[in-house]
Amino acid sequence: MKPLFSLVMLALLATLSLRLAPLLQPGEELGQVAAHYASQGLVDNRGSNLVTSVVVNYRGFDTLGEVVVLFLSVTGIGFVLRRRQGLVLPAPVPASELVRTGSYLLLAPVLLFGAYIFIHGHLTPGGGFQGGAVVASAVLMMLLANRDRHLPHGLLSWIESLSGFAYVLVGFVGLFAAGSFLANRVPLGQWGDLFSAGLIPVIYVLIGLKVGTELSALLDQMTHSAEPEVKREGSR
Amino acid sequence: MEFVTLYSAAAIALILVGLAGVLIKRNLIKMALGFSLLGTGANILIVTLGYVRGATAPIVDSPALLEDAGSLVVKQGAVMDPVPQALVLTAIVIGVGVTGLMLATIVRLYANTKTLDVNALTRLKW
Amino acid sequence: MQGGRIPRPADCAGTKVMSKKKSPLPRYLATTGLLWVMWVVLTASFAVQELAVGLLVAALAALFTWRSPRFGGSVLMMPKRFLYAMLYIPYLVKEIAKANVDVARRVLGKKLLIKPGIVKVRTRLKSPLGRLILANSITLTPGTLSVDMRDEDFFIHWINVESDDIQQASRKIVAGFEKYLEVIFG
Amino acid sequence: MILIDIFVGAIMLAAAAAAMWVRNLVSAVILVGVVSLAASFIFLRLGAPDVAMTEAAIGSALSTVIFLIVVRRTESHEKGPEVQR
Amino acid sequence: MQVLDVIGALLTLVGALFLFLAALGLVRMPDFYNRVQTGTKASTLGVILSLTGLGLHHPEWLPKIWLVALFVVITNPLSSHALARAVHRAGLPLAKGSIRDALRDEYGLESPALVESKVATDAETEA
Repeated sequence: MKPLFSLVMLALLATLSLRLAPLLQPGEELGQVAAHYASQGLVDNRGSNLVTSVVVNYRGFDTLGEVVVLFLSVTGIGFVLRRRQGLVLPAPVPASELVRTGSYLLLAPVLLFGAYIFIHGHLTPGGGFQGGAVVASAVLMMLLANRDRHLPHGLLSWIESLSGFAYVLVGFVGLFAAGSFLANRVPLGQWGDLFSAGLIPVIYVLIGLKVGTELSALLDQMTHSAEPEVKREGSR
Repeated sequence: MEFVTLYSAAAIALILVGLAGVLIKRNLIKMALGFSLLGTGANILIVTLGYVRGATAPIVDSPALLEDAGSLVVKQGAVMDPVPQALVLTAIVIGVGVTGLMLATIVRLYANTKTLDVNALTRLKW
Repeated sequence: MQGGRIPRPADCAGTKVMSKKKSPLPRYLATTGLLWVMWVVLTASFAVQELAVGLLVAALAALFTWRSPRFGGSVLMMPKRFLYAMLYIPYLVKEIAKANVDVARRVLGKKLLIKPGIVKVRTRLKSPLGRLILANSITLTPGTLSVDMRDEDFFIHWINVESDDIQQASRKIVAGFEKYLEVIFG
Repeated sequence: MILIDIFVGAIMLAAAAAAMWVRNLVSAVILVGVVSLAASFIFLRLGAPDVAMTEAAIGSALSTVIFLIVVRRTESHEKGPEVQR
Repeated sequence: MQVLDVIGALLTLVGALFLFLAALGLVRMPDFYNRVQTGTKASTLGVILSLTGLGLHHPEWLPKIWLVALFVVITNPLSSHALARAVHRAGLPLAKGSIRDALRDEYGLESPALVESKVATDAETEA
């Protein structure tokens, strides 16, 4: 009964999308708002990367909301997977010494690379979200190579909440300086310099820290939280 | 055929494949994978909507893209539409958070019921 | 300062040889310096702003790993080690080239010329980073792949086993690299 | 260039279909990772390097790992007869 | 300028050939360990050559590209080591005709789940 219904729905959707597909005409000129963002973005923000201008400035409030959604989902994961009392975790198979050494060797360069990505978010492709993901993958490397270790949760939650708080504070700077939340009304600097584009790099660094810590917390919860007592070995 | 059209068709097909997985499969992890495919397809479709013929990526790193040297105004039609890209950028990040939440629920369900089959989870059925 | 940082490398298994009672500052500075060089390569710019931010970021990133097994540190400060490190690179390149000719011969040949097996070899190297580089070099050179290591013993998958004996196999596989690495990592 | 586009699109769709098809969940997860990788190439082709980076870092690295962790914790094989297909 | 471009294109071509060899090796070799062997070596050199070829087209990218190559040289063998070790621990036997497995002889198979398949590995003396 149910599969049949699903198939009918799918067929319906397929025909619908076939009918609608010709309406999607990519490659035409931009809408009014998008045209303004594309042509005036450099005048308004002085940052080479227009996507960053949109994410952090024009749509900065949305991004704040999105970071909050990410935070909430990580909190939800922590809530769903919270450690059960008194459950003893079986010892995981330790990684090879070479892998451990390699992970220590690569940790600092990968962290530096993540920082490079989110510091240069307004100049080159990349930014807080990508840099945060790179930082989290460095943390993931450490977690997988050293299964017996846990992250310093106190430090992480401090970084996470401080950067979130600072994001809101920076928003208030805009409110007091220009009368609207997150307005970019500080000296913009020279196009192409590192210290340019006003508040954009500041906010993107904060987003990078916040996303990095949140994704790290997510990975930590997935790898370390209470494991159900299922078969340990032999599973691939 | 232009390659954007090709890609938007591929994106629609990907959405359908993911949706088929979500609807037909009974294994919870397969359903989560289907959601992930669905999300990827939707993201590609949104980005194809921002494609502008003959434009470059929305990163203004050379003066050649400017209208004239002094003004910092970017030429009409010189760059892609940045808005869909910005939306998709955040959507991917939110997507991984949501997927994580979904998978955490699956892990917890498995710990309690020892099954990944949705049909076996009849307690919540309506 | 490093109290609650991610993992404490000092008690990482296999880090038997930690630095003696020396001041940690030179090592920290050396790590920072290496990371700073990496930053400059990444940004490809010598603007003052970039350099300053890079120094800050490098110093922060170095806080996470400067105590880990012999990272960076001493290699740059002793001319002899540096010289050997410089000599090691062409040697490795030569070995990699040989390895690839070997791979091409085996893969393209009509008949598979292989006689595989896992053999045990022994190394004298103590430093974790030295062992890492040794294992990587073994993997990249003709016909060998490091599968596992326990203490002093490496278990090598050898595509064309020439000798089953530990001594002989060690001489054939390890000795060439060890000659350099022993000097570099002390 | 259009040939490469067709190739990548075909790879992506084939990997997606195979991911829904195979019974081994580890293979399915890896195939979804392949889809993400192809998607990230497509984003690059569409002039969205930012999105391509995000998709490569998050879609094909982090979420693949999360899926693998979950598969390891539950079961790695999809059971039962197919309902459809 | 022109010469550099030609050299770069040639290097990229050679690199692509080595990557092809790596793929071919994956098909031709008899078991996992031999496949990883050929795959790692050929793909490392292939990637380095292709990247360097790209760097010769854009000389200003060369430092960055060598940084990437350095990462590849560190991580590629390391990951195949991790793979090989995990696979050996999971109990995958060597191909028929292998000389010996010193690791198994000394420590045994770690994973009891797959011990039954051990029989297949005991092709001891076959030259």
